[in-house]
Amino acid sequence: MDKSLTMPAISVAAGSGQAGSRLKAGPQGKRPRKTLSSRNIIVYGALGLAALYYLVPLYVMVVTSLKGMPEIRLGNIFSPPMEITFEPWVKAWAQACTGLNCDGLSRGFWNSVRITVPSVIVSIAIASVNGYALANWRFKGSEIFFTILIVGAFIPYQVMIYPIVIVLREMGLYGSLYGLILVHSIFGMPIQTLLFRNYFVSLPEELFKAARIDGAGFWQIYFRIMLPMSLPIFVVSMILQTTGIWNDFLFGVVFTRPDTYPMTVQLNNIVNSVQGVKEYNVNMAATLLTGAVPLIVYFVSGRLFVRGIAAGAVKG
Amino acid sequence: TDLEVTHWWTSGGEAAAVAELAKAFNATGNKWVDGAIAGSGGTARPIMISRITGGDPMAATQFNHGRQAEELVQAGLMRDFTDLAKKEGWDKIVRPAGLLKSCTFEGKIYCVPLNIHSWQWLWLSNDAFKKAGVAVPKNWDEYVAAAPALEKAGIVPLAVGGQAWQSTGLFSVLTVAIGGKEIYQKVYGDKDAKVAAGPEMAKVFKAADDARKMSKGTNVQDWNQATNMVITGKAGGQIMGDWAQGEFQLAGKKAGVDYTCLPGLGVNEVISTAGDAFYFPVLKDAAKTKAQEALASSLLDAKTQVAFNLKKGSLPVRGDVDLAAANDCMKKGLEILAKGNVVTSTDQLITQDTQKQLEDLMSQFFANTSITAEEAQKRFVAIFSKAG
Amino acid sequence: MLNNVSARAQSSVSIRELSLSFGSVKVLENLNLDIHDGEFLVLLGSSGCGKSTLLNCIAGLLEPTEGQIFIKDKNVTWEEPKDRGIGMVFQSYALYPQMTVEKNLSFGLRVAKIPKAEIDRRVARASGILQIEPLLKRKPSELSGGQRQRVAIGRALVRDVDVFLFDEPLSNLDAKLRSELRVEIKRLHQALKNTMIYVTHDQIEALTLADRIAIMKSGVIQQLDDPVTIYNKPKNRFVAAFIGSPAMNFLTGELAEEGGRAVFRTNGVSFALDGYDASEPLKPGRKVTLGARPEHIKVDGDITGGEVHEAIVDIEEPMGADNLLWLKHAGHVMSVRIGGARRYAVGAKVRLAFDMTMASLFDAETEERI
Amino acid sequence: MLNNVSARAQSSVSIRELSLSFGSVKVLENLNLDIHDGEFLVLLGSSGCGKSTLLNCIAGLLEPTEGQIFIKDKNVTWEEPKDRGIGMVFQSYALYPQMTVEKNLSFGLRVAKIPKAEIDRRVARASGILQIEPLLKRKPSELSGGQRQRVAIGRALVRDVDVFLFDEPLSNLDAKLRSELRVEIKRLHQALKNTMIYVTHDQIEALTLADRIAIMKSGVIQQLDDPVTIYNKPKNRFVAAFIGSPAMNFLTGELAEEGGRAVFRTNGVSFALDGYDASEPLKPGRKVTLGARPEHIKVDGDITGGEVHEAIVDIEEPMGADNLLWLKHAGHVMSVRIGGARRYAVGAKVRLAFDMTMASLFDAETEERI
Amino acid sequence: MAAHTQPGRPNQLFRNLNSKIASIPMMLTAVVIFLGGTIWTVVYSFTNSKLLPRLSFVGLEQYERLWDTPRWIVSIQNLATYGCLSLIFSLTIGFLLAALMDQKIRFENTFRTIFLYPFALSFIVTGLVWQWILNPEFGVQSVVRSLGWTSFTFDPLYNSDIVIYGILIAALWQGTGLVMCLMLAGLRGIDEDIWKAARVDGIPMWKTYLFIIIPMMRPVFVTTLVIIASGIVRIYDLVVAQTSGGPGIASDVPAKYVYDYMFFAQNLGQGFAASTMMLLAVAIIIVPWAYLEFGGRKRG
Ligand SMILES: Nc1ncnc2c1ncn2[C@@H]1O[C@H](COP(=O)(O)OP(=O)(O)OP(=O)(O)O)[C@@H](O)[C@H]1O
Ligand SMILES: Nc1ncnc2c1ncn2[C@@H]1O[C@H](COP(=O)(O)OP(=O)(O)OP(=O)(O)O)[C@@H](O)[C@H]1O
Ligand SMILES: [Mg+2]
Ligand SMILES: [Mg+2]
Repeated sequence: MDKSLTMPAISVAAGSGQAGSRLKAGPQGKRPRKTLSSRNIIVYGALGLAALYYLVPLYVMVVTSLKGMPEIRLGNIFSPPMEITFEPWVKAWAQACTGLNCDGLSRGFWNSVRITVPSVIVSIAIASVNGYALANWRFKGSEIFFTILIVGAFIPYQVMIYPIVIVLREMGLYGSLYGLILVHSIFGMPIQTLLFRNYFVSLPEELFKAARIDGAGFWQIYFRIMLPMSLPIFVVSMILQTTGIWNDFLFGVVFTRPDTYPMTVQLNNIVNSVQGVKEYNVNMAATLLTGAVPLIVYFVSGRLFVRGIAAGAVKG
Repeated sequence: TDLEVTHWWTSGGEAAAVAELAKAFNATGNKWVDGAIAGSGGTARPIMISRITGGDPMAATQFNHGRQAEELVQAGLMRDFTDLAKKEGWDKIVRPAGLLKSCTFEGKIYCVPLNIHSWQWLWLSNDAFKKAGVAVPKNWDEYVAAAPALEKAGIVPLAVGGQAWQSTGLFSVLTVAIGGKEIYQKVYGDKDAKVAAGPEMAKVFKAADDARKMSKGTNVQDWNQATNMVITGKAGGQIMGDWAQGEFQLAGKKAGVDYTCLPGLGVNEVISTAGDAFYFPVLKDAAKTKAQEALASSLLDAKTQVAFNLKKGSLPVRGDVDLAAANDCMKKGLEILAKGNVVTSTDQLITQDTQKQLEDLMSQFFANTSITAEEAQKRFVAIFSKAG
Repeated sequence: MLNNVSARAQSSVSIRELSLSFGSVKVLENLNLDIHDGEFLVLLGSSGCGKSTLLNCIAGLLEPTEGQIFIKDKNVTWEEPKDRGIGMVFQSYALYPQMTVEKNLSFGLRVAKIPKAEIDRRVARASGILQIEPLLKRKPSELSGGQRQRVAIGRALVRDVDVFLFDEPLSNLDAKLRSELRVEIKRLHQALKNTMIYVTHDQIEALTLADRIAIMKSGVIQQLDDPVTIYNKPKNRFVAAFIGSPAMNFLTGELAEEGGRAVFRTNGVSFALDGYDASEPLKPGRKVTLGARPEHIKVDGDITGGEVHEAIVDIEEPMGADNLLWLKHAGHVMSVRIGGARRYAVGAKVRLAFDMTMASLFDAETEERI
Repeated sequence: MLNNVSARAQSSVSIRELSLSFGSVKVLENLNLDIHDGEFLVLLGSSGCGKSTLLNCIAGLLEPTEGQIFIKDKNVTWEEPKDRGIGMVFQSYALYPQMTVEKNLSFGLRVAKIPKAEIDRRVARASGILQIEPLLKRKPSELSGGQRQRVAIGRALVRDVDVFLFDEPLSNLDAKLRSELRVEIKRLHQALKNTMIYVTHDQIEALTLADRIAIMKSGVIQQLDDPVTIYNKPKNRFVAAFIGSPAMNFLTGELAEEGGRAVFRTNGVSFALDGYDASEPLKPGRKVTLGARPEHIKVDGDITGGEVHEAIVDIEEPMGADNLLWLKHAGHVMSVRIGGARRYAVGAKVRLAFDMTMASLFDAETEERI
Repeated sequence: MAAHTQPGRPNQLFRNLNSKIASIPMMLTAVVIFLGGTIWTVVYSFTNSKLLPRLSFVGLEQYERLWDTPRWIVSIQNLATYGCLSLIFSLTIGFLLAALMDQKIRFENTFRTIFLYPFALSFIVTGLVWQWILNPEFGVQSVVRSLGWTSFTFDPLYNSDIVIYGILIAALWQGTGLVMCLMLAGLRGIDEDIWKAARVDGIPMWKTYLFIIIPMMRPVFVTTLVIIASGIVRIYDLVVAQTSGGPGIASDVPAKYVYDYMFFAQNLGQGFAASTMMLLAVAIIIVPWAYLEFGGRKRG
């Protein structure tokens, strides 16, 4: 560091006049830092490398989806498209065939919306009430149920298909939208309940006591006191459920019928219905289209997500 | 009436063939609602079974001939078509008779056979051999001999897709071709562990080892991608069922000119009679139940049979239809069929459970060169000694 | 335990044989307590002694394991909190963060479906008393700590109840605000005259506010008396040590007789016990602890009588209005409070004398006052 | 700002023209401060005034925007904290939770590669001084609050440094422990004689511990003086109100002349200012505030001289050793401190007189002391 | 206190009734689905059910066969390898990224979004993309080769020995963002004073992280561990999408074995036996922990 450069003129003046300043010669103020300090190089270098690893697949997807098939066969996957074509996107959205149906993903999109919206609402509603009961209104045995629930989070979904099929059949809900909503609520319950429980536990208990003295009952406290305070955790939970349910394939395919197949099933059909060569560009476009909704959700509300996680999720 | 039909025919040729079925059914005034599930029977079957057992069945669904739907029939979930069969005289038109037999359970008929598929085909790319400077082989041994030349020309000698059923099917083809009809019948049919462990089978495993070496570098998953390698000359050949023909056709290739087909690998001209059949779950809705019958008859209709099988590349289940439009390869198949050189397909002989175990063995064998042919045979024997 | 049965008739809150355990931990055990109508009772005790637990039992927020609770002679042991006729104020204010002050105040009333006009009247009255009218439209996050606590008190006020429960309402405030609000609560009690039960571990609050103080230690009430008695005649050593700041000085020694007078002897030095108000004969040889508050030890010019000893200044702690001297004498260090203007150097010699009329003697074994 | 340049030579810590802003928020501005060798300096101020920020600047944990910091006459403005020769104790203890007390004490030394024997010596010494030897093998979670704070002090102690920085070290402790540890810190300072800078917002701590107190308000030092001066001659109204508990009474009014004597007149009542030690002439008509501490207002028997007025008891707050009377007079309410044994009924009439030698007058505009 | 009529303790069943009613969905799910489903599975694992569940018991036959099956052994080994590596790398990478993000850097939001977005994508999508990138004919290998290193080989998905690492790369890409988020939240929750104390003590940054901060973040690590571990045990979609368990059976995992045998091989009994083994392993690890974490402890 060249001191003569970093010392402002004022310190020179300090030597001449008593009134000017009480500063002595030597370092003052902020320590000068090079923008290219080794620390910065390491930090930003590492972050940059990591970012590259995370971004490359997205780049490949986008680039590939904009290329024509001949170009894909020739070039490498990282080269930018020589000729941008939106054909694959159109095809993926509206023309790709599965069996006899050649309307691409478009049909699945609305099915996915129809499945995701009520499933998210119902599962969050159930989980938040559960979490609230577990945090504030414990009763004998509530922890045992909760423990079972948490262990349930580790059970592979495939294992549970048969029992669930039987249960839904007995309830007469098999194949209906209600059945699917129920399934999503069930499998979202462990993690969601855990999130809500931890969040409600972290709220001051005295608030709950005050409301009880004010005469509010179970539901009044939930709706009028707890709910308005739970925005962060609702955001987290909503994001997790939306992406989880939107991305679900297994339940979507097992518990619906072809006319209500969600987008992921269409995607699987498009990607796996190989007609001659694999149309990678169409596959990538379809993939991007399918992932668009959760991606947008994350891009828009990622900040809230992190804040919400900090607000309640990490507390054991 | 709208009938939902589920199946796993999603490749180009298959889809075109299904369109024929739909056309024929729609002509009866009903509507075919297509429920295709991509990704082969492995993905599709659990879904179909879940829906049938879950009480929300489709109107009709594809299964392979054989033992796949046995228990559903047993459980009374499938519709009995004996009456319709009698009326339309299916026993007279369906050929070979074994096909209808595998639809029969306790004397009642529960499915409609749709086509005959045979596994025993070797598809060779004429272009590839030209490029490698060797003659198109006439049988398996010539083919193995030509492999080094193909390799030198940068061509994969034998395309084998990564999916397990492909290598398993390939092995059964080798068994019939190298081992012969009796050995095949003893091993797959009678589950004779001694034969399975015998020298004849060892030869088959030796051939499988060759096939494994020849297939190195395929790097594709789906069967039709492998077929595509043959079509484009990237691979010398592929052992695959006659459904591969649909792909050649769709690509505008001509049998004998662009590609060569060798039934029974050119060694033992025998074909197995596997195939697809449609099952009809029991429905509550009367109108749909009625429409199921319309669908069943339309499937066996002579015109449908021709149109469908031409597109699919398989053989019709009716002996009385005119297949003038068939190409060389198909005609070869018809001839063999007419000669009665048939074996029962593995689907009918072994359970899905055994099939899956075989697949595990074969896919591992083809993927992993550290497993020797002897080792594989030992495990093969173990599977059959327990198979039911 | 401490009150006779006749008091029950006029008592506002009665606790009978109350026990409470969390799992295997017994927090309260066989606790009895009668609180008179209009009384200001302070529960004082160190952290974790069960004060809040007791208060929560009274409020109905915790279920007792055993025992009964009466409010206004009605057995409320199993009543819901809202039906007990109580209002409660919490340390953390516990205001509903998403509601305005007005909504906070009226929430309970709205839940109870009280007519709009009545709600408005009560809110107006409470906010008038607490002078929070200008804040009614604000949210809690826009208020200062003192204002928040005032709103919290208001929330109890609008409930129009007979018994107010306070759980360390001033602990989260800084010293200045604390003393301000303390005065306000005292005024409030003088104006409303309802029963108040007030939990704190701040003895200044206890002494200034209470009609009676209940001093608790691990779930047991040690002494229940008016502040003056508690301060001057502590029942046992725990109470004596707990109350008073700077704390009472304790000298361990034994009783003796010298020249016909009872004396307290420690490390070879004797202090005459003339004027000590003993509740039992002072038998020589008994091991005892002498307790003397810093303001009851006189030094130099303040000495008006009694035996004079000489001590050395160890540390001096000037606290503005007062000055706290730590004196070394006879192997003991004791603190003495003198006027803020009088200063001593460390190491200086001073004369000291005990005011035995204000001192306390405790049995060394039982720690009870003699 | 307050000290002349000549003091610089013997100063242990010097702060020159220090400014610090967080973004656009200026927290400290042109702050100057010289702390003598071995001095115990207390930084006192309300929450958010920048005390911690200043301390963190000295420690090197925050970078000043402008200005310089000298420790032992070495410019350390750009030094790393570890190289400044300071030790620091935090309010939250900031112990490393998973290490034993011994590890906590020695971790910094081990990282600095100090020989094992030396580490042991220092840990033994520090734990000896603080009497935490029995705790050495425990983890922080197994310690009480007071013990934790002792360990935190120990961690600063083992560093063998010249300057100790304390950031509200006792705020998280209860009143009793606080006063105990206060005495210990005072003893520690007397024993070690190194420079200590101590941040607090508790005035009792400030008054008892400090050699000098710097009172801060929004980043500016209001007064830097020894405790007695701060208490008795506050530079301005802020300092006067901030120091002293119960707080000083303020009466707004104006100066006047009556019969040749300067008087303070409020609401039609006059108080003679005889004996008031003014720094400038008391011009009649000037709007002023009269400040009198509760112990400097005498009632009834205590009155030794001065003008006597009559007042009415509004509230009485007995605090054990003392009794605080709130008296109404001339439209003001003022608090008066009397002995704990003297009691008054609410509404009783009392006579009161101001001790003007101890009072303060502030200009109503500038709020500076006159 | 006989003088007072003691109104009896109200019926315990009706205390807190609303809470119990509101918890019915949770209780039903826990008992009927998770507990009932598990018991059902275990019971049927002792039968020789084929396509449909049938109560014809065959004792331990299914288990004997299970442990005789090379594919099951491979699955277990794969899961163990994948699980260990995935745990180690997720936690390490997640923590390192969080630590870097915690250095008061610029563009923090941008970086966070970049690291987190893969989490929004399903395993199916993740598997497809990485299959594509790792494809030796189009992907990394061919690109590097076209740059001149013609002998460069990087084909994890087509090499039995390293295929599990190929899956790991994709799994880490998808999951570390969330771990980073959790860790970051944990780091932000650590008392500033600890950092200051460490700086005053002269402890270098990396040592502070290693010896002080990480041990303090135990609760965060536990939460993260639960999330990662439950994902590991259940891994299925990714393998299917990326390799279908291939080449051969080299990248097989237990969940896939279960699925294949239940639905493809139509041997429910075998599938249930494999499920039961998985559940058993989960139970041994999780139940004691879950009980300690949520069962025994009181509020907060
Ligand atoms: N929910 C609970 N489960 C188990 N123990 C508890 C519970 N609540 C309180 N305790 C224990 O009961 C005892 C008394 O707690 P309580 O809150 O009544 O103390 P306190 O006197 O109010 O203390 P503080 O002054 O700190 O508020 C403590 O030892 C505490 O650990
Ligand atoms: N990192 C920061 N960014 C922005 N503002 C800050 C930051 N740290 C402190 N401040 C602000 O600087 C001011 C001084 O804060 P500081 O912590 O020094 O106060 P303090 O006197 O120590 O208060 P307390 O007694 O509450 O500890 C406060 O107004 C605070 O809001
Ligand atoms: Mg409490
Ligand atoms: Mg601070």
